[in-house]
Amino acid sequence: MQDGGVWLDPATREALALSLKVALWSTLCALPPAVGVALLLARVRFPGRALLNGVVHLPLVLPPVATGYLLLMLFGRRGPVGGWLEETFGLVLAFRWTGAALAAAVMAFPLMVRAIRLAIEAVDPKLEAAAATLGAPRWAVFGLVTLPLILPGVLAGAVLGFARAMGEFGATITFVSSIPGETRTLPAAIYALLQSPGGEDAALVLVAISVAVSMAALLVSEALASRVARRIGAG
Amino acid sequence: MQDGGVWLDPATREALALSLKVALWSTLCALPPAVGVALLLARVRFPGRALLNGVVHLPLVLPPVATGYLLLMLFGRRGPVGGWLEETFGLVLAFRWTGAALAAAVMAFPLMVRAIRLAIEAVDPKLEAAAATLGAPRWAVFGLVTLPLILPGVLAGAVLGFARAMGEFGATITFVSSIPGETRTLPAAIYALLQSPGGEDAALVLVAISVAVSMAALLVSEALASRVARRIGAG
Amino acid sequence: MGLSVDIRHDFGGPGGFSLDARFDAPPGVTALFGRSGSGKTTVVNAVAGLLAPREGRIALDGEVLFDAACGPRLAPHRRRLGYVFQEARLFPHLSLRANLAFGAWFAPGRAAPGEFDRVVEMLGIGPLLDRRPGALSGGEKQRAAIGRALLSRPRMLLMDEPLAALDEARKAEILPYLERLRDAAGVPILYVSHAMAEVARLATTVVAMEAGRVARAGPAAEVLSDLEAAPALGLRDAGALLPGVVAAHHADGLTEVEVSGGRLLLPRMRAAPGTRLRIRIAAQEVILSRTRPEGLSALNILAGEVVGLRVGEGGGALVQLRVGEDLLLARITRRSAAALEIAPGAACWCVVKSVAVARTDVGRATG
Amino acid sequence: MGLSVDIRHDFGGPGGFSLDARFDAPPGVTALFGRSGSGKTTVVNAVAGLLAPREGRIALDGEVLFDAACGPRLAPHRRRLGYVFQEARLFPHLSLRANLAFGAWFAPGRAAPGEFDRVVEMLGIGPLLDRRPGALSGGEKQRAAIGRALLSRPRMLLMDEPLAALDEARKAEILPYLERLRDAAGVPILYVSHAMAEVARLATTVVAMEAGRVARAGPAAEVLSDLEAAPALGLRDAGALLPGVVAAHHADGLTEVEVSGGRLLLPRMRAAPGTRLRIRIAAQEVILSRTRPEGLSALNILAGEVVGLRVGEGGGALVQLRVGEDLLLARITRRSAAALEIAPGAACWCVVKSVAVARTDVGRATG
Amino acid sequence: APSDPEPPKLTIFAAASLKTALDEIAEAWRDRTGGALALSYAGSSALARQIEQGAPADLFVSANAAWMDRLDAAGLLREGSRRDVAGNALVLVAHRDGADPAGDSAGDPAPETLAPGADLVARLDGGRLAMALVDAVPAGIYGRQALTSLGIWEATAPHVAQTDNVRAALALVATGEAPRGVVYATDATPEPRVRIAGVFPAGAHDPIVYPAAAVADPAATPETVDAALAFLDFLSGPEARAALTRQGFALPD
Ligand SMILES: Nc1ncnc2c1ncn2[C@@H]1O[C@H](COP(=O)(O)OP(=O)(O)OP(=O)(O)O)[C@@H](O)[C@H]1O
Ligand SMILES: Nc1ncnc2c1ncn2[C@@H]1O[C@H](COP(=O)(O)OP(=O)(O)OP(=O)(O)O)[C@@H](O)[C@H]1O
Ligand code: MOO
Ligand SMILES: [Mg+2]
Ligand SMILES: [Mg+2]
Repeated sequence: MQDGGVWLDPATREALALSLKVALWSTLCALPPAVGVALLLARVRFPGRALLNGVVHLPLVLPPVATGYLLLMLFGRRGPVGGWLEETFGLVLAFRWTGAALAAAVMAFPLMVRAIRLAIEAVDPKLEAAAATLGAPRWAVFGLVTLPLILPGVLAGAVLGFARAMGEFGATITFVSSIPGETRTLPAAIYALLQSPGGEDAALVLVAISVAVSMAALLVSEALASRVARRIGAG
Repeated sequence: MQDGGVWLDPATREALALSLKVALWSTLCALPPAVGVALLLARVRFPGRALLNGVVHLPLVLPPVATGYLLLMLFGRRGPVGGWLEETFGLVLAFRWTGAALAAAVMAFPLMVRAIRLAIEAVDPKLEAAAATLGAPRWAVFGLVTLPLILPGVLAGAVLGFARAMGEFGATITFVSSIPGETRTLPAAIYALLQSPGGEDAALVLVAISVAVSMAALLVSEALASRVARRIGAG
Repeated sequence: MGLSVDIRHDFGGPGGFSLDARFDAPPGVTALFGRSGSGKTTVVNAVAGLLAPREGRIALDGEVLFDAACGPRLAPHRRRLGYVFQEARLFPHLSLRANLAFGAWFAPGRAAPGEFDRVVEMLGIGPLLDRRPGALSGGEKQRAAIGRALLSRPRMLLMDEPLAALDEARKAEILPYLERLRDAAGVPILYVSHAMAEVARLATTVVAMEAGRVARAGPAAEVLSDLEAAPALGLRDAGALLPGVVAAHHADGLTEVEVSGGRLLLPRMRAAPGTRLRIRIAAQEVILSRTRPEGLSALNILAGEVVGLRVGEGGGALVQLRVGEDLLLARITRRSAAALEIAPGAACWCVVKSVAVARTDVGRATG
Repeated sequence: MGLSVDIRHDFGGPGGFSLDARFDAPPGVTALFGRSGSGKTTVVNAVAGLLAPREGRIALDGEVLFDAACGPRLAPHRRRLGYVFQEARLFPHLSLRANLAFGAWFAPGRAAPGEFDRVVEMLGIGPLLDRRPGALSGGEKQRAAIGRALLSRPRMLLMDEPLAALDEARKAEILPYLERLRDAAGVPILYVSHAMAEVARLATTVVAMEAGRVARAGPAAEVLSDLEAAPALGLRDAGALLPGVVAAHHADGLTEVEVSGGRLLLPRMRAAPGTRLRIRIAAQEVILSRTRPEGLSALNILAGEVVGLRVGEGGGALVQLRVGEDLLLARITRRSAAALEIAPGAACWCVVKSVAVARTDVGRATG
Repeated sequence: APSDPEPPKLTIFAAASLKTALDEIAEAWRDRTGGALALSYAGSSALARQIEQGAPADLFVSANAAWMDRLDAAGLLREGSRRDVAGNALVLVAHRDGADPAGDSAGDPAPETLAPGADLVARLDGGRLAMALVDAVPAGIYGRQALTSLGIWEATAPHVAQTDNVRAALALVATGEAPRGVVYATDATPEPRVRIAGVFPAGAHDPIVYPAAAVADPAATPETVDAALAFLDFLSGPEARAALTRQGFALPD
């Protein structure tokens, strides 16, 4: 850190940019499957439903390090899924930012699913029935009625997921390490600073940046949500 | 670990019991304030609302270690809050399971608040208005109408919180360290095992236990939730 | 005494609506009458405290409930008004029984013994008490909502089209109960309805609204027999209110009622001789004749004198007649009016079928 | 052809309800009539595909929509039935305009040009198009729900008390539209209503339900003039349907209609001479006389012959008369029946006021 | 050599406790060779496992010989490249009360050398002894060895508060939460809120060494291998040794 403050410190900027990229991508990519799983759990009774529910919650229950370890075993280059992905699609997750996004997505997934599921369960099925009588096939009922009505929940899920992804550390560093510019997110940088003598002050600066970013995301999401709510509510 | 398997290993049993105690207490104690904060955020427009919202989300955004540090600073024996608590109520959090519960509660808090808030926002204010015209004062409207209607959300929040508390590790170990029988929860034990070469198998056993417990909690909560939903819904 | 409303409010948004309503509702039943979208529910919401008007004042029995300028803005639960909403608004998580009991938990004093059972019986919802609202039919929900408001022991009832979803038979069971409430218990009622029969039977005061404004307000008997008000209330529904006293019950199932202009034979009613009634005679059910008609199945023939005549569009005419001391309305064709030479001062016989006066048209007179 | 329903279903729970309904609804308007809780909405839901009955079969125009045993269970959106729900069920997140357009997005073919505007105009919701349902009055919501179903170009309409929340004037604007739909567009309608006037005007078929069972079903003219069916339909609402043809319009605002038993003068109506009509004559608005009455304001006096007599409780009697080729009902007191010596075969004059036949009582005849 | 046209970029997996020193050394390496370095700091266990899973690391610097041994046994290290690059010492630290925030150690009592049988518990004054996890994290393992060899582990164990890393143990003492802690000298020296209260006699625990090695990657280009070996040499060179010393590390014999 030379003169000019942390804002100019390229390593910090790199970590911040990476964190944002990872959090955004993980949120965006996890959202559609989260909606799908939430729909499944909220609406469909099928064998294995309890199991799916359990698996979704796993990353919450396990210490992040354990989740990271499992990810490493599965999605590592030598892991069964990771190997297959690399062979079939040429998609490498291990030690890439894509892997960090995967880890963040996995950790955020249960939060998203819960929020969206709650919203789905609050939708009046009578409205969906009304849409069906008007000739709307299932996908249209979902897209035109259910989805707009659960938008606040989806948004809440996205915010929770984004915040969690911004803060994700244990699973990420265990899975994809902390490689500058590739997988060294803000939390990993904070960790590294906290591990070295005299790093606390620099760590505090990173914490502040991280808090500021998430606050901004929160504010934006709240504004969006209240707009959506106004549309649905009193209208 | 002697012969007889982990089930008989007293250290494991101790960690499991402690994890359960910590998770239960943290969930129970965090739930009422979570409901309160969710109500505030969902229903009241006041200056500082955005700030409160941000503070609530902080533990999600920060790496757990950072949260642990903050807790240590505030609630440690020499911390401003910790010292006051000890002087005034004789309540010591440092190195006690109570501190672990606090850490778990803090980490779980944003998840609870979000779930409950979503549920509150889904309550039809017309029903609350109807209750008021029937003579119910505010607290009664809350207790007799709002609360029962948001019960699924409160339950979802509790489950999320419990699961998160079962998995909490970083903030806990930083705040109250890992003292066998007092603050050494399952995740701490899992972490310890994963640190040493060859500890993986034993760690997997603990992971399995942890998963089993949380699955059980999930199943119970789902059963409860579907009962509540049946009462509210088609009835 | 009674309810006094004087409020102004605007809804923003596209095609915004603005309300400017001022009327006094003395004790008894005040009917808010008006077309869809004329602002009836908005007024009731303001009285209940669910909407704070931009401007104005609402008082009940001398107590100011709301004053936009400076006065109090009593919270809804302190107003103790039993509100039957246009949509039932039952609590979905509570059984019907708990829904009905809800208001009583907060009402001061104790319920009259047997009140719960009486209301449940009257509404015919006894077998449904352990169900949740989600498992009720539309009309059942509406009945439950009426019961819930009644059982909250309110000092005033606000009823927004409470009987719209119900069949005639059920209405005929509920109306007398509301009458007893009005007369015996002295609970004032603000009653929104599109059904003139209900309004005429219950209302002591009529407030007709048009596009957010009060078009006509006054005592029911006066407004309903007013030639000028008839178009606002709907011609088909025009009809005067005659006060009467039960004179005798006859063996063949008819009840004789004395009105100022003579005696009417009406379908049997459960009311002791001497009971004071008010009878709605729909204008379209009165036949006029210059000579006393004979041999008709209609039993009631009253002598009257034409007071006013209003010729409307579409071949119809509304005739106002004095019958004894009261006013009667008759709706006839312009052709008949010409043929019979109907003009103010003309003497006429008014033919009213006994059965045309339906049970729902006969109410107990107030006080 | 038409709708054929034959279903059984049970709701569990306290005071459980069981449905056993079987009826055929030929093209035209089929009125489902019955007291609150008799199972009307349940039947409509089953037809719409929102409820799968435990047992039975539903077919429309020969196509099986549902067969519990083995056949198809067509999804609601494949049935293309426009359902106006008892509660409006508008989409809260969409503007009124989008709500109205919703069905059209999925309907095959193209809308008739100007259809949207016509429906909006008829329902009087033009100024509200940009609002969301949350900002509408009860009646406005209901009108929007009607519009939404109409604009989905359904092959059948299911209407569950669509006009209950509306004022008479508004009803009078909507009913002719439904008639045109029935006649010109040939869209069959399953119509739930408590209001006999609506039923009588629209229905070609009447299905009366009682406690989950079909008490009486048949062509409207037949059921409504049936002495036996009258109690089930409600005595106050009894009244026969007379087919007629517009003969002439008179300068004084009356329209002359030829019925099989003579000519009736009715309030002017917009229908070219030659138009076939059906006119509901409410039983309680018919006065009988053994001699031809003179000098009455009532212009319509038809000769008839008593066919049947049904003496009810409470001093009333229902008389069925043949007037020309058609049947008429008259409700008179027992005392009058005795005085006039009413008995099968007796010749009678039937007095019907012109204005007693309200505009809503006159409908176009089917086909 | 600085004249090389484009030296390959090296990825180094290193124990987090080496961060300050290694950052400094990396800077020097860049200045010297122009070669880029990516340093991934994390726990030694996580890094070792990642290397097992094919992580793109060219070099591994561990805080723990056991994990290096495991990689060695698995044949994941370049033959002959392993060497110890630094050492460390274990110290007993005490919380320094607010009096001297500057961290001037002048007023501190001189550190004692802990003798066998020393009554550590008495010095805790009812508080806790902060250590890293005693059977998982290197600093904790060494500490336990030391106390055991002094014969006071049994007595002290019930009073130990274990943390997931040695820095967290230090934080407990620094905040005054725990009166005493066992940490590395490298952590203790720069922390003003603690003072070194005791040192352990030689031989009380295994020597604390930081082994480094080049990772065996059959796909690696010869240039990369050369650069990795060159960096290893640089790590043992005078510049690196100076940096390590500045951060309080001992140097391997
Ligand atoms: N989900 C349910 N569970 C149990 N009973 C039900 C359920 N839904 C309806 N019922 C009962 O079935 C009966 C018929 O209901 P339905 O809604 O068909 O009546 P309806 O004829 O439409 O009455 P209304 O005129 O009041 O709307 C009612 O007694 C009702 O209580
Ligand atoms: N929140 C709102 N925002 C804008 N306009 C509103 C709002 N609520 C009601 N309105 C409008 O105010 C007018 C009066 O509404 P109100 O509900 O009082 O009518 P109403 O007389 O009760 O009608 P109905 O008989 O149809 O129930 C309507 O035109 C309605 O569209
Ligand atoms: O550098 Mo370590 O492996 O976290 O003690
Ligand atoms: Mg209204
Ligand atoms: Mg119904």
